[in-house]
Amino acid sequence: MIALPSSLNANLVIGIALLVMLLVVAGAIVRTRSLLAAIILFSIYSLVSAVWLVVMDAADVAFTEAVIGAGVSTIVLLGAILLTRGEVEKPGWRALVAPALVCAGVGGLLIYAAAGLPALGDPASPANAHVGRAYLEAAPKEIGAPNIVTAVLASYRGFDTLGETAVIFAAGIGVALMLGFGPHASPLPPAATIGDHHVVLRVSAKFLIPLIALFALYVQFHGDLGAGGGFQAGVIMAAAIILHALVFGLRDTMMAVPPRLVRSIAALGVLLYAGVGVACMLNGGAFLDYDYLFPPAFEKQVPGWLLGDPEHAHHWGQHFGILLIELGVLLTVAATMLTIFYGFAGRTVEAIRQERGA
Amino acid sequence: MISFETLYAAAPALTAHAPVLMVAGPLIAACVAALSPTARTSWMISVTGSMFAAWMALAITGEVARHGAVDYYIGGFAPPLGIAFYIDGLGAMMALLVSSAGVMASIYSGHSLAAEVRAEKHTHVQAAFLLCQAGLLGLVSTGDAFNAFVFLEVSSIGAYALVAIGEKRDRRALPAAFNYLIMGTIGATLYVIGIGFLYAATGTLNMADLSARLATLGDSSVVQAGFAFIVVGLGIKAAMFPLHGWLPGAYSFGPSLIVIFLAATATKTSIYLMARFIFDVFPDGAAFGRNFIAWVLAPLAATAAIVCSIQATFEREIRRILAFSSVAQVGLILLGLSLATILGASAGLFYLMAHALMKMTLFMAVGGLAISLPARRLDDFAGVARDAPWSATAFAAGALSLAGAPLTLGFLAKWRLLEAALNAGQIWIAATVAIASLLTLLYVGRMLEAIFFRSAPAGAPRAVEAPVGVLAPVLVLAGLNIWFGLDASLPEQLAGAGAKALLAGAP
Amino acid sequence: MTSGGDLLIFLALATPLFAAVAIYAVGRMPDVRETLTVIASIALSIVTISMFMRVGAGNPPVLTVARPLAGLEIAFRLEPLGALFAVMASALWGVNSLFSIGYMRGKREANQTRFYVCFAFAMFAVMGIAMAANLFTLFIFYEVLTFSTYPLVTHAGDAAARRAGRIYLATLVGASLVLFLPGIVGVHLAAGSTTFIPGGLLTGKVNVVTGNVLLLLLVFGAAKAALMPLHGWLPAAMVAPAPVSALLHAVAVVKAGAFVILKTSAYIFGSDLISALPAATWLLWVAAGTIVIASLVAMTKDELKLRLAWSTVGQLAYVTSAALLPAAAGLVAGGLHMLIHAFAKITLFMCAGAIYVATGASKVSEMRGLGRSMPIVFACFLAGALCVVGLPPFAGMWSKFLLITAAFGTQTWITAAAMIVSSLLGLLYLAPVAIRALLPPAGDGSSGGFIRPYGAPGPVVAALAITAAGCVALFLFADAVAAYLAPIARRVP
Amino acid sequence: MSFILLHFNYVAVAILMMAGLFVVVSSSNLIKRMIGLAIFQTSTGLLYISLGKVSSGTAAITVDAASPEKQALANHLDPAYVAQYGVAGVVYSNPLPHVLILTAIVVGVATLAVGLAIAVRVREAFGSVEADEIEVLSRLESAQAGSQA
Repeated sequence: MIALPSSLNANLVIGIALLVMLLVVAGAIVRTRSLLAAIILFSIYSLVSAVWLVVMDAADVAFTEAVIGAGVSTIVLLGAILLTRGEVEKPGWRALVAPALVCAGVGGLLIYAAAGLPALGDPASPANAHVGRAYLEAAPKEIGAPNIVTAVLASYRGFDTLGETAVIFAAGIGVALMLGFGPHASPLPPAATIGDHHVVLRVSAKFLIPLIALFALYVQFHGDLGAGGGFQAGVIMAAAIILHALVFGLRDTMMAVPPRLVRSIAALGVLLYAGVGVACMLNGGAFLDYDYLFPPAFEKQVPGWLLGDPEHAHHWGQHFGILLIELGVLLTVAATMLTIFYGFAGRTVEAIRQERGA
Repeated sequence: MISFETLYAAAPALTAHAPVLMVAGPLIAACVAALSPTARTSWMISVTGSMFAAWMALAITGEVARHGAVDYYIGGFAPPLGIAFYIDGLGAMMALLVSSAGVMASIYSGHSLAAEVRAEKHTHVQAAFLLCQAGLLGLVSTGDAFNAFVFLEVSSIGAYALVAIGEKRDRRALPAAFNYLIMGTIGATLYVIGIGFLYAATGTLNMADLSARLATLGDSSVVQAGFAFIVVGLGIKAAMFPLHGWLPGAYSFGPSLIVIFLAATATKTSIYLMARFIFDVFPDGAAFGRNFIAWVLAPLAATAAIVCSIQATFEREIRRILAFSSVAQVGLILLGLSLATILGASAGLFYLMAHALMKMTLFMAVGGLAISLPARRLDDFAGVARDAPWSATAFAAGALSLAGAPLTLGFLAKWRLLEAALNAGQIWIAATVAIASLLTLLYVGRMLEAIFFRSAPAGAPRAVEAPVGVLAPVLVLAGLNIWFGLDASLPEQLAGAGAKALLAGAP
Repeated sequence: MTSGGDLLIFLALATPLFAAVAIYAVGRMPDVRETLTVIASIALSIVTISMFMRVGAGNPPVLTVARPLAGLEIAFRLEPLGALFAVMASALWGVNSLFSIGYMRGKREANQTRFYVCFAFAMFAVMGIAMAANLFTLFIFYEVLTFSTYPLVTHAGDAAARRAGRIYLATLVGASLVLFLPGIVGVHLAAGSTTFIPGGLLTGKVNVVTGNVLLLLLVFGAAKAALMPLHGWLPAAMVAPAPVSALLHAVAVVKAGAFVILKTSAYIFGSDLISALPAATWLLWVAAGTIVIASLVAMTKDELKLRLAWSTVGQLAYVTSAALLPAAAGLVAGGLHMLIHAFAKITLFMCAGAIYVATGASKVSEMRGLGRSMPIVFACFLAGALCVVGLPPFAGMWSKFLLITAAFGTQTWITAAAMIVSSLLGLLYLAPVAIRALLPPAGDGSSGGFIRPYGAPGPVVAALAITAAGCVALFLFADAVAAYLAPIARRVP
Repeated sequence: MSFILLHFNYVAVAILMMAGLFVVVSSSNLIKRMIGLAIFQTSTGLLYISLGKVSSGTAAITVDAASPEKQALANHLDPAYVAQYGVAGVVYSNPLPHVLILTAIVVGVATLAVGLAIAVRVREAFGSVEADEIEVLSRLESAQAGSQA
């Protein structure tokens, strides 16, 4: 057993306390029969876990969990219950036997494995000693981005991130295919009348939206220095537009940012990302090898002081590569989040209209 | 005789990048398809993208045959830090299979999609299809365990939505797709948990590195649990009995484009990944691996082969018959692999290819008939052979192959499976194969009897022969079923190379 | 490629296949259709006879068609046994066609075109079986034969026929897939190929255990030979019309089964290996049991065709026994018996058909005195019956003589005893049918109720007379046939 | 005691996963099932992050070795510990699990969106989001298909 540095104990206690909260929330989600309550509890669950992630030094993940788990997921879930209604009925205990057995099996296996896992925080565990440590040592030299998570995400495992962007793109396509077309998804719902009375809301929204967009850009470009990056920025950017839709009505937003355009932007984002990869290839490197993003002859012309590090003019390609692909991620994520929002919100308007008509 | 080595050789510069181009090609094509203005252009892009991938797969296969396994370091980072592609004989075989299935499906979709999905959605449908294809191709070429998960999801998310749009014909597509999504996601998540445990035990995600490090570790609860989670997770994705619940619905109600593609590739790629883990990543020393094969994998596979064949016999809807048959055939493929000999693995892989070919033929032929015939049940297809003789003939070729009639690829596949089982001294596996073949004959007989020998009831809607664009790929595939039945040297070499790659050290 | 031998093989396969297509095409014109059938059978006979000659001259035709997997070929190569089988089947196809024309028209059967098409297909399969150069090719055509005869068995289309068809398919296909195919795969695995080699492919390549298993798989897997307990399909298939029974019993199906067993024994195992395998002895017991039981059951059957069917079960077991005797001489006797029994049994079935079409009588008890009105038919029946029993001057005597001699020679008492007992029983259940019919009718003689005014149709009588004559003719030429077959009993040099 | 404390994370994560999985497989309501799925996926992330935690580590954002932040971080740590497990004098937590889980979270939300979209269409097509009711309607449809002929 390793010697425990004193600071761990504080962290440990906070972590355990947060985990207990998570357990309580999860238990409440299992028990509740109200869907709305379940969704709110899920949102809380995400937020608490984001806090826990900060305690665990996973700032980037915490940020993402907060904007995606507590933000986007909650919005989508709320949209979904608006469109489906219905409450959960309590199933008889017989219906719970098989699920309980399945879960007990999985849980038993997990706990069996947990006994063999290294202690929390063990710096010598295989997980922390092998590749993870190698990144910490190599990334500052090879990539140059201070945020190692970004360096790994965008460069070492840039291909994973390309796949992930493709997943998001696929989700956008999926939601569009389900909800984005057809008679139920009229692209131009009637102008909302509710917002007209709320002058304060409108004015403050007009003020806030550019600020949110600006913050998104900050998160975007600050990604290789601190927590943040294309995903978080994309979601925040989408949030700005969603706010617009909430305050000024979906119709106005759809006029300003048409769904078709949004879907195209999602595709363009992935295209940009993959294009960077192909560009590297055309210049003689491997796919996504940003060192070859620019032709060597071109790169030689760049003065080393431009990046403040005469030794590593080399990083120029890595910097711009990461910047470009993060831009691709931003475009795809923002556009997809909007597509999803449009899909659910467009249906919502339709559903409400039907409800009133009926 | 077609020699494996003489397969296409591309320019060296292209061959060097072929592994990643094979994945990036369809991915880029997906974006372009989504951006394209009309349904027709998106179809052309889809065909082009798939063909490009197939071209690259062919180049890789040739390269692997000439020089052995291909490595490709993405981003220029050597593993275990970077993500590396690793394509050996097995990966090349799978890549060729997936990409050729993609070409066939995309050509076929030109006419079939119009009957099944509104034209405004076509650009997105083609985009999702291409993403699905890119995902599967990435899955079979990556050498990184976590990267495999990402590509599994790239392919799955597209597939879920594509199955769901089958609702235009049959609203039951929606719950089926939802079920597919839930099961698929549970499977993928279990896989991730398993990878997490392996990572905890070894600190790496690269499969080759994992294998090397696992060999130095003893059995630990973490490794065992990791193995269990990976196998169960992939088992769900591979529709391994009894985790196959999602498959019949998804295959029955989805639109033809995705169903033919999934039927030919989706479960197969998961089987591929599972085989990778069982035979490559977990070293032979891990005793529980052997026990697992002997006491869990083989019995379950045998049960699937028997039970699901029986279920198929009692189904009434033609696509459900084919779907249950798929689960049964997955069992046979796994039986071959579970022999854990070169002969067994190569028989299993041979069967895998044969099954992809015949199921694709069958689903395509049924899809072609369904364009004009709003029918689902077997009885509705009574006497179709008279109205649509070409489609019916193609169906018959696929069905005979499925039943293992001599002179078809299916027969050779069964032959090889039997041979491998007997060679390994596993009489009970040979017996299972024989009995499953007999059961297959029952439901194939039912289908052929309805289509060829029964006459349509008076007043029933009549089928019209499928359009040429649909018929051409179907007939090509039907012809291949027969051609390979007479000269199976090509699939045999692919399977042989795959098996050798899979069981590098085994007898 | 030498001297056109491959062309002969091609013709032997193409003639029936082409005939099937042509018959289907002209199905609406019965006269053309039936002329075509007869012409095809004559053409095929010419082809098979010239092949027969070539084999006799030591220049067998050879043809390789395809090689799907390494060591797995679709190839043809004639040898004496196959040549004999091919000639026999093609000749009997002609005779049976003649008979069918009379019978089918006389009975005004439905779906006649389908009958002729399937018949031609079955001949195609038989040619493939006879000429196959290896077990794999043989298996393919063996299955084609099963499926092409299935519509014939269910010809009547009623519930009983469908039930019989189900039993037929289930037994034959089931045995093929579960026993025969694994057996072939096993042979392939043990020897690296499935080619028929004089003296035995497996000689020196398998141990006793494997050899036992393979022998059991192959002998039971060839379920068309109707060895008990896989004999049930044969009596069940009696619901089919008489020409089909003739096809099943004499021309194609059961003969294919017997042929496969002979061929497997001669060319896959070889008599040396057979003598060394205990399974051969077990199988001899089974065959002996089959012989006796089948004869006993046959005695209890009043339905004539059923009685004949059980007789076939017994007679086939003779061939099986012959193939499994630990002496090479048994093979020649078995081949001869296959040929002679074919002629005898087709005569009997055609007689049964003639009686049925003329009088509607199908039970033995209804036939008393009928012989007075149809003397030729019953005389031929008697000839066939005595040939089966094995009395001179009918060819059956020779094959039985050789068989029993071989059994005594190898001290296989059980087989010898079973054959003798069954011959006596045969005398009791077959001969009386004809004799009683030829005797004056009992009592009022009311049983002679003809449903056709002029007795059996001409072609029917002509056909059965030809085969009955064949039974006598073979008595004279049996020696020549035995000499022709002698090479198959050769041992490994 | 310390063993339990230092493995509490894993046990908690296991329970959370079980809770999520239980909701997925036991609920009949499609929306509730998606919530369960989301919990199941999120808790997988917690497992990975637990694995990557290094005692007294800091988030994997490199700090200048001479900066006051670094001094503050290193001050109360055992120098031997830092020398052995630190990089350039600072102990960081493992960044790799963070990267993986970022990806997993995004995949999770993608699945959630598609799943909910399908659920909405299910409701439009069947008038219900209860799996058992849909099951009954589907069965009925299959049976009707059987009796039409």
